[in-house]
Amino acid sequence: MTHLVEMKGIEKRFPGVHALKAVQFDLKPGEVHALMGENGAGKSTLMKIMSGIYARDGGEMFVDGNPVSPDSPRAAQDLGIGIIHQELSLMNDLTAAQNVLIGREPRRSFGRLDEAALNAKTAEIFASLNLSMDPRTQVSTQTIARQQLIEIAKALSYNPRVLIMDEPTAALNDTEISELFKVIAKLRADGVGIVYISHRMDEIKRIADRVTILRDGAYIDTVGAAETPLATIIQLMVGREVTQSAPVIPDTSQNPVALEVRHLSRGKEVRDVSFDLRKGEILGFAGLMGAGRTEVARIIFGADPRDSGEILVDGKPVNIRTPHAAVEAGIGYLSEDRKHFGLAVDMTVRANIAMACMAQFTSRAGVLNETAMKDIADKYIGQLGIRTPSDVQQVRLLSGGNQQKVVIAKWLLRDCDVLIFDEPTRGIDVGAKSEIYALLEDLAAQGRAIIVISSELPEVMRLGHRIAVMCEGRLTAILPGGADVTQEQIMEYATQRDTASRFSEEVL
Amino acid sequence: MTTTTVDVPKSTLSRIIAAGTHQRVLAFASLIILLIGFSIASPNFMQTSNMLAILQATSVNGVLAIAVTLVIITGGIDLSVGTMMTFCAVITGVVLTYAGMPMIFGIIAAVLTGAICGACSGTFVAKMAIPPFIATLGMMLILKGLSLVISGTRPIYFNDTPGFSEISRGSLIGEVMPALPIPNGVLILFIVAAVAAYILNRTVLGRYCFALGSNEESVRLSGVNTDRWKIAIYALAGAIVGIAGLLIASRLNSAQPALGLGYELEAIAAVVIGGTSLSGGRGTILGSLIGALIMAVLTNGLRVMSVAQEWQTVVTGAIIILAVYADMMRRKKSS
Amino acid sequence: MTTTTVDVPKSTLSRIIAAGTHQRVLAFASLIILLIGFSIASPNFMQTSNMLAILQATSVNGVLAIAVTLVIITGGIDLSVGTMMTFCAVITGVVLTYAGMPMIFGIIAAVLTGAICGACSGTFVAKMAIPPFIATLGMMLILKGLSLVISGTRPIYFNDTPGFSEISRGSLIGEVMPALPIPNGVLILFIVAAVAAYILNRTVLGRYCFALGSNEESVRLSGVNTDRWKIAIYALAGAIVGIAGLLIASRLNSAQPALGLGYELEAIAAVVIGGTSLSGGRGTILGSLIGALIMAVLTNGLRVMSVAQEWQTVVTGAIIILAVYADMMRRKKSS
Amino acid sequence: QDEIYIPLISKGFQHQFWQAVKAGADQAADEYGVRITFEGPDNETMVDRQIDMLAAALANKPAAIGFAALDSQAAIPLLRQAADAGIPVVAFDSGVDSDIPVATATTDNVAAAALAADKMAEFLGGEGKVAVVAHDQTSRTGIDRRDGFLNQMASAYPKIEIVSVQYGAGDQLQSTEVAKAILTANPDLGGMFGTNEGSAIGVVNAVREMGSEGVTIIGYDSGKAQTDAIREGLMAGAITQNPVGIGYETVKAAVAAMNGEELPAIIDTGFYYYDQSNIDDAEIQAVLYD
Ligand SMILES: Nc1ncnc2c1ncn2[C@@H]1O[C@H](COP(=O)(O)OP(=O)(O)OP(=O)(O)O)[C@@H](O)[C@H]1O
Ligand SMILES: Nc1ncnc2c1ncn2[C@@H]1O[C@H](COP(=O)(O)OP(=O)(O)OP(=O)(O)O)[C@@H](O)[C@H]1O
Ligand SMILES: [Mg+2]
Ligand SMILES: [Mg+2]
Repeated sequence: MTHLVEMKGIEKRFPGVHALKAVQFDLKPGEVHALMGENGAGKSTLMKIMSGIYARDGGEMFVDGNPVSPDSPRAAQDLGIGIIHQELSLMNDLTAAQNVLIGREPRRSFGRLDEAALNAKTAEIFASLNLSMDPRTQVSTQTIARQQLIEIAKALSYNPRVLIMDEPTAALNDTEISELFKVIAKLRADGVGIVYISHRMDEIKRIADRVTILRDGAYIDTVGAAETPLATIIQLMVGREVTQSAPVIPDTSQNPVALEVRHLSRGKEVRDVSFDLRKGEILGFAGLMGAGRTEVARIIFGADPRDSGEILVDGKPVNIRTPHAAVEAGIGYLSEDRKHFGLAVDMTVRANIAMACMAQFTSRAGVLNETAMKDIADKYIGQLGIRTPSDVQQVRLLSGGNQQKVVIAKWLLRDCDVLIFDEPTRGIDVGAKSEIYALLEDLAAQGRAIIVISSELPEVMRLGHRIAVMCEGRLTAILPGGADVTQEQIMEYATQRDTASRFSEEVL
Repeated sequence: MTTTTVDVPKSTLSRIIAAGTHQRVLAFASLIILLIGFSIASPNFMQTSNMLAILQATSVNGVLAIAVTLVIITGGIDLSVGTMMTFCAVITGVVLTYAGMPMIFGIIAAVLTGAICGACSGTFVAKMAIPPFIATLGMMLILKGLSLVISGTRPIYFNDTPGFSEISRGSLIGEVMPALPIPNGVLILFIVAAVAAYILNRTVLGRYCFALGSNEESVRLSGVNTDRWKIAIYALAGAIVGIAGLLIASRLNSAQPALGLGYELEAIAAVVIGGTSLSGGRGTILGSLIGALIMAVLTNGLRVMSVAQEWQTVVTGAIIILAVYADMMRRKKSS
Repeated sequence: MTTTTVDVPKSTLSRIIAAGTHQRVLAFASLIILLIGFSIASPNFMQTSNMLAILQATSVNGVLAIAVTLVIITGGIDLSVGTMMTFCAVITGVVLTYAGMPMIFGIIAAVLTGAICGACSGTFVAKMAIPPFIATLGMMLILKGLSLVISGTRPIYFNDTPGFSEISRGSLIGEVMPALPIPNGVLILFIVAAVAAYILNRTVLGRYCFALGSNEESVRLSGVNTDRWKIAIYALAGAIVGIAGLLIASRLNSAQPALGLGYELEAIAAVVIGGTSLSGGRGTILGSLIGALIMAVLTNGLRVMSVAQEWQTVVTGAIIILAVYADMMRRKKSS
Repeated sequence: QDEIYIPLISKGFQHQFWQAVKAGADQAADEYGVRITFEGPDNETMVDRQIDMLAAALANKPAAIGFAALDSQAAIPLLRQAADAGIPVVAFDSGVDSDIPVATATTDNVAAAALAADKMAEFLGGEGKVAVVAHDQTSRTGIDRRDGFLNQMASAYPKIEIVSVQYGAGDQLQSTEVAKAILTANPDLGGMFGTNEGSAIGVVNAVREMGSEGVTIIGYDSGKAQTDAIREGLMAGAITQNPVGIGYETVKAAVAAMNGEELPAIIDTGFYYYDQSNIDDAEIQAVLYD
């Protein structure tokens, strides 16, 4: 049968990086073809070549058997190729609808916009995604999860024949993911070819037909998804076996309390949240999208003001109004949004890793000790397997997962007594994930108190010694971790809405 | 994707307002406070004639501020508006006085000249990837020089075109309502503002202004011909500058070739005071108008109070900072 | 986690250079082309005395450009440098001439005044969240007025402080090497540039300049006291402006209270011509220095060629655009 | 309010010349017991800013107005408004092309610059190369002084060659750079004329910094730097107007007009040439400022 898209011998070089080495890839109509590989393997680069953003250095590409070289996103669109990028690139000041239909606004005479039609059309697309969002909401007010959904809606609005999804679910929750999979199933039935990139291994089994594996920029193999065990795929990706150490939950109930949060409130987002965190403990935070977990963390960290409530560190009340004060008090926070809140992407890997600890590398006269910084950066590059030509590479040139590792390195270096990790493994490959889990467990064993917020339930359950569940700004439960808890239990609390909002829902 | 709590009606309303103006205009309060303050400080301030003088003084800077607003929303800047205004006035002078054509040609010449100059800046920015600051700085100097060359470093008077000075000085409204002799210049300012606001909020061009300022790369990746739109936006801004050229020429009944330098800073200041962000993506015409009014009221009020000139400058600086500070506070509270 | 392909030695070298200067300075080529062009056009251009005159002409604007570079790298802008320079000169005049103190106090006064003024701007920007454009526009006006008030709108002469005019006009180098009578003003410019470049590339303060300009929010969320650093950067820029104040006062042997407006635009232009981005996060001192030199060479060259004034302006505008365009092209090619 | 208020709208404010005019006006205001304000735009191109100042001044219902027009036509509607309201207008520094002003207190800049040309020619012995550093290309005073000088040279001294006319905006530093470029381009320059204080001092600075010799400098206006240069012998001489007199006569005429007295159309406040020989004369000292 003819391939929708076929790529052969694709080559791509960046300064200092041979990103793709004679890679081949093909896509049939109506299939979901997963593209797998470690962070920095070259997945996004290959897809950017397919969608006309990068020019290839060598190789051939065919659409419907005809040789093509899309030289712009527009040209790729004309070939029916659409892409959902790994990094969000929305126009923050515009509304959701204005973003979705940018460049294709319904017009009236003289270039006048038909805003009503614009919103209606977008509402339709949102409805097909089962997404409840006012098309008129401004994008910048939305969490990244919801922004990701807008990106998906935007890509769908082109009615592409080939849809590339580069880690669409990294920011999503299980419920949103299953909605997305329904959409994918529908598209597949319509004969659309889908390239699917994800580091969530379970998803591969759920939706992929075939899997192509890249390693170090080289093509490894293409296998059937159904007949290949996950372990084999992982081994092909990583080139070695990944051992999943079984989690051990230490007894921390006698440890002193490191962080105490009392009746924290802020508007509708956070309502009367109280919990304790002991030294040596990892507290997982679960909840649906917009449950308020990020907001709780930001308030504790002083990034957002609170309406009321108290925070105690080591039993003493602290008045934290700025992140600076928080860090001084021994609290660190890794943001869920690395691009906006985690990294200075134009700066080097080294500078970013050192950012939270500059004092450590500064002489009394204020002169920087670059050698010490380099040593530290190299240490973390090795430890976390950050794929970069050197420690002075600009972070923006790294692959998404490697950027995330840089943020993690920054906070590991800072070594705070209380560490809050918000979606720490977003976009990180399986191999690296288990390394990071081990690191977090190490830190806890050393007596650090850790909060892990994650939208991946298995991750929360894997790491959390206890699991806090939030719903609509309220802390609905703190459950025991490990084998004592099931996904169903967590979901029950995560959807335990209070009567007031249920009532208002019914009225509307 | 589960349904989440839906927003209450109140916020829907505010969202509609926000969508219309893209940002609430808070500078308005500062303007009112200034007006009240000056009325108390000086009995002569609140006369109709003085209010008209303030409006008249706002007209040129207001129109320039509107032009600059469009460019700033795209994330650019336009330093050439002052000398471009002069250049348009000089061309009008050439058409009307040197060539002796009828007035309408002079008007067309001004607007067209502005649009062409704007398109040039736009081309430098879009096609040659020159930073807007440099492209328009270059244009500023080029147009300044050309104004002097073309006019022979002499003012061009419009004495041969009776009625030309009516463009700004006459009062159509005053003819209908003698009690309210609002000069045409002010009327034109408000018409330009209304049209610009309409374009900004209701047309594709306006949409791309905001989009380009928000995330140009993403607009480009969506397959929009960003270069073409950028040139169009700069050209539109240029055409509006052409109108400012007409206004000032009419007000002075002459094209003053040396005038213009420094006007760009004042126009940009009005825009920023009005709440438009220099990093692009956000801004309102109404805000810029209010910004221009704040500057005019401030200057006029201090003069009417007979504050010594050196202190006028000090106080103006301080009040600009305070007004914007008050704004920031109110904006913070309201969010 | 395997290691990735290792880069070849050649690019390592270029990367080290890039890391040192944070960006290759390409404006240099434009400067050379200009120098060659003017030498051919006018036989008098390439004399030692004229080269010294160009350097001397660069000194004040160069120092201002260095100050502005720091602020622009943080993503801000400083419109107040021109009038702040004057203000510092006036304060020096008060200390030396009115109070009759020894010269060293005048020097300290200038630098300290600049630092304090800068810290004020910095506080407005950091603590009061006022956009840098407005905060420094306000300061510009305030300082302009205060210079006039303090000096009584009269120049303050330094006739009672013999040696004061040597700060800029004397030549320490010339005393050692009579063949190369480089004025002290130029020497000071290069020292300031070297120190600023060191601070920018080798100290925490410099690191935070770039970091703030790259992504302020992420720096804040790294637990850095961004407010304090921002104020420090503005204060440092102010101190450098104080040095410019000394240079100009020494060169004119007087503090001219009315001077200063317009110098900010020239300084910013030098910075942008030198390849520093107005959106922050990138920039070099060397670039700004070359930018200032390009402007000085251009002005001097056209004057030496006796080009008519109005055409000088036109040509300057065109060459600035071309120089930056050539830069963009070269930068594109090299990347 | 029974206080008599007379606003003076001038062409400038920060420059020494205008401050001296202000001083004269203040002096007259004291003597006649009136209150004055003195305002002017930042530079002499800002015609419309001056009009705004005039409008604000009229809002205060003044007894009379003093006005130094940047462009005499542009202000006519407002001046007419003043005349209609019975507010007498006294022009100063340069005239207004209209019959509205009751009097004009002014210097004949063309004649003054011609005198500068005569003196320059005298120093050069009637031949040589001369350059002009002017303060403005478009303002009335800039044009009058430049053209007064150039025309006199052209008509009376055919052997003197004008090699360059450039403009330094009256800014001392900029004028210095302009003059240095001129000196570079013309190593055999015989003389230079600076058309106002800033320009003249710029020329002096340039000659000092370049160490040029044999350049005769003629300046315009006064100010300490300029009088010092003359005493030192660096500057041959300068033209001075009588700025204090202009200010004084303007207010005096305004008061007289207010009281309905007859006034001469032109009050010529005169100009003088001064050099080392007469700088300390009482007559000259009276019109110098520093
Ligand atoms: N513009 C660029 N300049 C230099 N290097 C680049 C650039 N883009 C990508 N690279 C490098 O190419 C390699 C492949 O990157 P790519 O983004 O394709 O990885 P990926 O497989 O998508 O990884 P991830 O799972 O982390 O998203 C990485 O080593 C990355 O650092
Ligand atoms: N349905 C929604 N509509 C509008 N805003 C929402 C919605 N859901 C969440 N938000 C916004 O999200 C914020 C609270 O969510 P927060 O980011 O703290 O939740 P989270 O549990 O971390 O979820 P996420 O998985 O999205 O990060 C609030 O500021 C709220 O405005
Ligand atoms: Mg990727
Ligand atoms: Mg979150």
